[in-house]
Amino acid sequence: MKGPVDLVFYVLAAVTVGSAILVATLPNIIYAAVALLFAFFGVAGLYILVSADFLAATQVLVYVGGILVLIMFAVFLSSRISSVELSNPVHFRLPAAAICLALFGVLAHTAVSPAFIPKPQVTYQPTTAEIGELLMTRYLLPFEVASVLLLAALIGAALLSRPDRPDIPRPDMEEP
Amino acid sequence: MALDKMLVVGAALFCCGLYTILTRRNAVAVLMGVELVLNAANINFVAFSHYVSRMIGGQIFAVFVIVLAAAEAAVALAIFLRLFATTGTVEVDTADHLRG
Amino acid sequence: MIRYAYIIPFLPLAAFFVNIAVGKRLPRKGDWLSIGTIGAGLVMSIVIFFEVFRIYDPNFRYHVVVPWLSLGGRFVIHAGVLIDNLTAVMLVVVTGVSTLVHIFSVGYMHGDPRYSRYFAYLSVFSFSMLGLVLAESFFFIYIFWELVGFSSYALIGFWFEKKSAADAGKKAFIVNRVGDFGFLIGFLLLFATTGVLGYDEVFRAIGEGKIGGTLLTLAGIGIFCGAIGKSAQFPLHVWLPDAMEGPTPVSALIHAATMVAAGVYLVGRVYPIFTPDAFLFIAYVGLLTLFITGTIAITATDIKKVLAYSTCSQLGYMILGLGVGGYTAGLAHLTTHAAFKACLFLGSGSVIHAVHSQEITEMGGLRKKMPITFVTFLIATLAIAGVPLFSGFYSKDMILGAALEFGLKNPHHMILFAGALLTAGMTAFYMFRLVIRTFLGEPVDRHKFEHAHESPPNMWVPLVILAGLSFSFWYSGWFGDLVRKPASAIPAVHALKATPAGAHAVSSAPSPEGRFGLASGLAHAGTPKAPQGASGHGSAVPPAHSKGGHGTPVPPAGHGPAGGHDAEGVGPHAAASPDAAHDEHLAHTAHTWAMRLSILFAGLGIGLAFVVYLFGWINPVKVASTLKPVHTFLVNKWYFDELYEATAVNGTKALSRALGWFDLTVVDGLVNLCAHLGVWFSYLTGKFDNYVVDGAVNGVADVTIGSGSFFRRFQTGKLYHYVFILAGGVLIIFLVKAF
Amino acid sequence: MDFINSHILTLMTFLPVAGAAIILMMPSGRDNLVKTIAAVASFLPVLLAVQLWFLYDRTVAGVNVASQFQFVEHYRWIPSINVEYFLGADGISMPMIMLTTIVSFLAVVGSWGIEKQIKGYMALILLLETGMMGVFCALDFFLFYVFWEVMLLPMYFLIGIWGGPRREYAAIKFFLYTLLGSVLMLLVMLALYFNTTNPETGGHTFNMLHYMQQSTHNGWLKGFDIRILLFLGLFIGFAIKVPLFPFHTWLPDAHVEAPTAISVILAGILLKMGTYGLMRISFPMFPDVTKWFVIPMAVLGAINIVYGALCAMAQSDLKKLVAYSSVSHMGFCLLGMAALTPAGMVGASFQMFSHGMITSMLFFLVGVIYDRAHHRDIDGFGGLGAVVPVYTFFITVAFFASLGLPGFSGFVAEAMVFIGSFSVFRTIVMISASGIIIVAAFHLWALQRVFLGPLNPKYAQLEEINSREIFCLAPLALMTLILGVYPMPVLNLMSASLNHLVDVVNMVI
Repeated sequence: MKGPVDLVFYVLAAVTVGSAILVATLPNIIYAAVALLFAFFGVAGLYILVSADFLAATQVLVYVGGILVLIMFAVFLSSRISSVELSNPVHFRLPAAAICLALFGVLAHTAVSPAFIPKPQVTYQPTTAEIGELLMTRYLLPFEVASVLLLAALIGAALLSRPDRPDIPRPDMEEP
Repeated sequence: MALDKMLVVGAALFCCGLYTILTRRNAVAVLMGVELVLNAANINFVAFSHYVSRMIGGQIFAVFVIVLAAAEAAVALAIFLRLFATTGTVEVDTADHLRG
Repeated sequence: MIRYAYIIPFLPLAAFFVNIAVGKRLPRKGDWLSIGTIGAGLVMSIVIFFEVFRIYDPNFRYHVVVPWLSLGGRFVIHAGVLIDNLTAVMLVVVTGVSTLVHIFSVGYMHGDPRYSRYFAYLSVFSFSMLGLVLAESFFFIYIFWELVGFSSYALIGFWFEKKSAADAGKKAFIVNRVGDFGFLIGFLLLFATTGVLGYDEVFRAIGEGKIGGTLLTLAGIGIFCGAIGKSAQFPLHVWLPDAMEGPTPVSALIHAATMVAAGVYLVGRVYPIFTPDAFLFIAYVGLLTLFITGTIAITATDIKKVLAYSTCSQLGYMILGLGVGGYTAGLAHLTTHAAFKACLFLGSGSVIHAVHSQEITEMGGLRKKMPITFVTFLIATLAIAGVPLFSGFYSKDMILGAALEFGLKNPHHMILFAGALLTAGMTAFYMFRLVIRTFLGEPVDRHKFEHAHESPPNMWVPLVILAGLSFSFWYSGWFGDLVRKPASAIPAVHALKATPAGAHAVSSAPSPEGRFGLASGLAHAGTPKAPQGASGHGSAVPPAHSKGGHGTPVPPAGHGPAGGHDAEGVGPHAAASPDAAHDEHLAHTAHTWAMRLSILFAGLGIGLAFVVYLFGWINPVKVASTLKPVHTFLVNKWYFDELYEATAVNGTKALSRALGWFDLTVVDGLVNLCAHLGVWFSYLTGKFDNYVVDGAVNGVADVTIGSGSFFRRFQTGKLYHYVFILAGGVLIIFLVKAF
Repeated sequence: MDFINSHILTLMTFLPVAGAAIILMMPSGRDNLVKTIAAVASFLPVLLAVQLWFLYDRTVAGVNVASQFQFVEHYRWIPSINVEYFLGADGISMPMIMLTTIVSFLAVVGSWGIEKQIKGYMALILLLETGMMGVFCALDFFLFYVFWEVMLLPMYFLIGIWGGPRREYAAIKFFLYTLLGSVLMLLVMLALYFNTTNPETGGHTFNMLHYMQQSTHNGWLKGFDIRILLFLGLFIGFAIKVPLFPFHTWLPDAHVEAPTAISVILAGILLKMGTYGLMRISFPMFPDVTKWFVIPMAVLGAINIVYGALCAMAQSDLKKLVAYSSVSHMGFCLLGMAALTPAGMVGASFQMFSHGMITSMLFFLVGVIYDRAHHRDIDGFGGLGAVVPVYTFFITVAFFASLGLPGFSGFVAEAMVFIGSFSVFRTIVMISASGIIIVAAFHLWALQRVFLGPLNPKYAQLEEINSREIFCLAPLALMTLILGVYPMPVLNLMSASLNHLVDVVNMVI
């Protein structure tokens, strides 16, 4: 069923993959971050195509709103010395390119191989209620564990990023 | 809009993420690569859940991945800040004290 | 008394043990004990002799046996006593001479520090000699054979301080042992084939053909080797002259009368076992001995050495006599020789005792100082020279007769008679040389002459007795009758071209109680009576007893085993067959010619001696110088001593040194080599253990470290390296799964 | 009294070791007490031996017939591997038992001159006597082997500690050499053990008599060549002990370095172990192989005789000379045994007994002169005959007994060996008979260089032999003479059994 859905898919795919390539190749880190932004949006779009609307929403909310902002902060904080280091030094490119292309080739080959039998097309249905119900019933345990994990991460990140205060005995973070 | 195209896109994302991790010397950039790889995984989850199993288990899993990604990014960036505070740079290569 | 004959040897044995143990503490140091025991032996022997004499039967035989050693019946050795005419005579000879020598020794050995031990040794010698004479089996005669050898060793080496005496004793024993080795092989051969040891049993077994031909000849020669060793015959005669180192009475007893005669006695005792070839061997050994020692005696200057060589020579005569079939001749000569040679030795003993020197060159003219010794010495010399009327002539003439007869029958063996005749002349020559240089002529050494004195009675009495026994009337006649040649035990003897005729035993007037006195000596010389029955080999014909009626019935059957196939005429008198007549004629001519020739040669010898030494017409020194090489050759005793020294003695010593060295270095070396190999091998395993096993352990350690350091390089600390490897791993897994 | 009679062999074997135990408990200072205890401990077996002599029944021959053994003691010792404490005596071991008790007692008395650690010395010598007695009485191969090793150990220490200058070398050499032999024996023992089943118990057994029964049927040990192997193993083990030609070099060293009494025991008894072993074990168990191996044995015997005699002649040390003469005499034993005739076998066994007497006497005498002159070099002496007449008398008796003069037991043994073996090996015996000349030569030559000839001034004051030494020598000399004149008392002991043994080996029975 050629038509508008495939077209949208191809556009979204092109945006995602292109921005991903930009993230990998742009020397400047800031530009890379922006490219990442577009990549996240492309992925969210793909979710919608696959009727995973709740997921698209969380994607946009968490990834773009949360993680990307964090990265931006990190980039700005870590480049206090305004210098050319903002640029994103690159090394080890050749072997990395080789291994990535090889892996892409292999993965694509398996993806295309007829091992998977796709189900016939199903119309879109909203999934949020179902997800909410499932989270509270079958997947209650991972949900709770995830919340504990987030709490630990929260405390950990806060503890790690506190500025040094000599009066509070902190575990000795050994100088480099 | 078949399953195989979704998987190819996932693979492409995964490889770009991997390439970023391997080539970037800046810790934050490496983190970005990690995020790309996680998204690639999510695409696969969702694609399979949609095209193969007709159950939305895959999507729930993707949700959890996103949650974890957030936690992970937070902790990673805290470490990088601490690293930056102690060593003055964020380059991945300098933190190689744990070498053999 | 014959039943108690076995006691005779044990008397001296008892004296030996007593003297050895407590001899010193006995009164007169125990010499009376020895003399007493041997004297008792003499009395008993004489009684036995007359008992046997009264029976007057050539086949008299008293044989009693008791089992001595038995292994549960499967193997038995008997001990026993065998007395026949020969034994009776020998008993008297041995005990008689022994007693006289004992008496003589009292004077001669007076004042010797080991006086009692000397008499002990004399007693043990007498025991062994008597045992030898009485033995009835090869085993026991071998035992006494060696015991006699031991006692002669002890007596020769009596004054052992002198190295030469010790050497002489050792030499005597070893040379005797060489002879005994042959004797042992001989009687072992006999035992191995016949399974028995006693004389009669062996003779019977040979008769049954259990052993014969060359093996029997070998056994015979083996046993004769014993005689060669003991009677100092040709190859083994070297010990007798050296044996003169012993005291002179010892020489008189052992090396003149008894022991050396043991060999002749042995040949006589086992006469039937010898095959014709063995007889030839015996005859030629006898010839060689008498000739060689005869020549050496001519040049000897030591009085005892001359007598020693003359003994060897006379023994050669006896052996020759036995060899050529003159059984009675040989044994008669043994008996007569015992008497006059003992007299000569004791005479020389009294001379030495008086002059304290043995070299005849230093003596001379002693007849004035020592008349009795001179007279007895002269009588004995006349006897040995073979002058008629004396015992020597009687027995030596018999031997020459037998030799001539044998020669006539086997012309190619005429050398036997020729050699014997020539040496008879030589004997007369050197004996009279000795008498002249010692007693007649002018004294050479005034000092010694002054000191010379006649020996005390206990020394010259035995001399007189022995001299008395040197007259032929004692022996002529009865000896021939009693001691007859036993028939040979060999069944089918292939007679030589002319078997040594048996009719040799010249026996004159038979009757013992017949005419004694000088006449009989001459009478018998004249006409050999009717020849005895030809008891040639193999004939079972009993030796015909001489004619003339001495009345005692002579049992016809000879003891020899039946089965002689070519038995000539059976009846004692019926010498019917022409062969026997021819033999008788032959024997008759042989003896007359032998007698005439021997008187001629004896006369020549005596004359030559007087010419050379008394009248001085021929200067001995000039003769010696002209025949320089011969003279030195003879003076050095044909270089036998040197020959044996170089070959046998030094050979064995060198061989033993070589083996000693071989044993020490090679065999021991091998053992030590094993030890060193063991040590070296353990060193090797030590090293191996160090480097290889330990090395392996260290190797493992090194490998781990090496690999550790190798992989360490991968932990670069660079994050991207790890991710790269991670990705590489995933890729490889994918590829592996795919293909 | 009947307890003693029924356990006489055990008593005789273990009395000495009991004495040794008592000695070890003695305070060290009391030498005389130790010596007396040792003497008593070794004299009691002599009394028991006399008792044994009267109890022994001469008509019964018990070579391989269990019922015919006398003084049998048969108890289970190690049930798990069927080892039995099995003692017994027959014609083969009786003379050896008598010899052991007598010579050991005389050796103990003879070693009263030892000063160094007399306690240890006496204890070891008594232990040695137990070992020897055990070997001669044991009828169980395991027990035999145990006693064989027990006998070996004290010997090593006795030579090693109380010996002469090169004692360690000699002791080690002796020990290792004999051990090599016993290792071979051990291997054969195991082979036999695993191939025989005890008829009663059905399990494996060490009982020698069962081996002998098995030997009759030829299936045993899987064939003839295996049996040859086993026989040769045993033969080498025993040949070392005899000692036979190639394996004899330990003997001169051991003798030269051993103290007097020890070399008396070594020569007097230990050398007989080899020939006894052959008679007790090799011959009855492998009759067919024995018959096959007869010629080499005779040849070895002949070599021993002639080679030993010649080597003896080359020696300058008196003790080495006597040692080599022992080699020569033991050659006679082997020649006699190889003949497999009654006369030969009895001659060999009688030679073992008489040689035990004669060499003991010889070694005592050499010891006497060594104690006085402190050296044994033959050429160092000269003309001692005049100075020490009594000693000279004894050594003349010993030397003439040793060279086989009739009237001594040596001659009877040699004559019987010759008579027994001549019909079987004619040329070999002729060669061995030539040995008697060489034996006579070296004996007389030695006697002359030491005792005859001009007196060596150095020994003008040599002291005469004392009464203790005479006490040791006189019985030996007397027995040699008595057995030489009338050998039946000892021959009676052995003739029944040895005739039986000869029949067994000739496979007549």
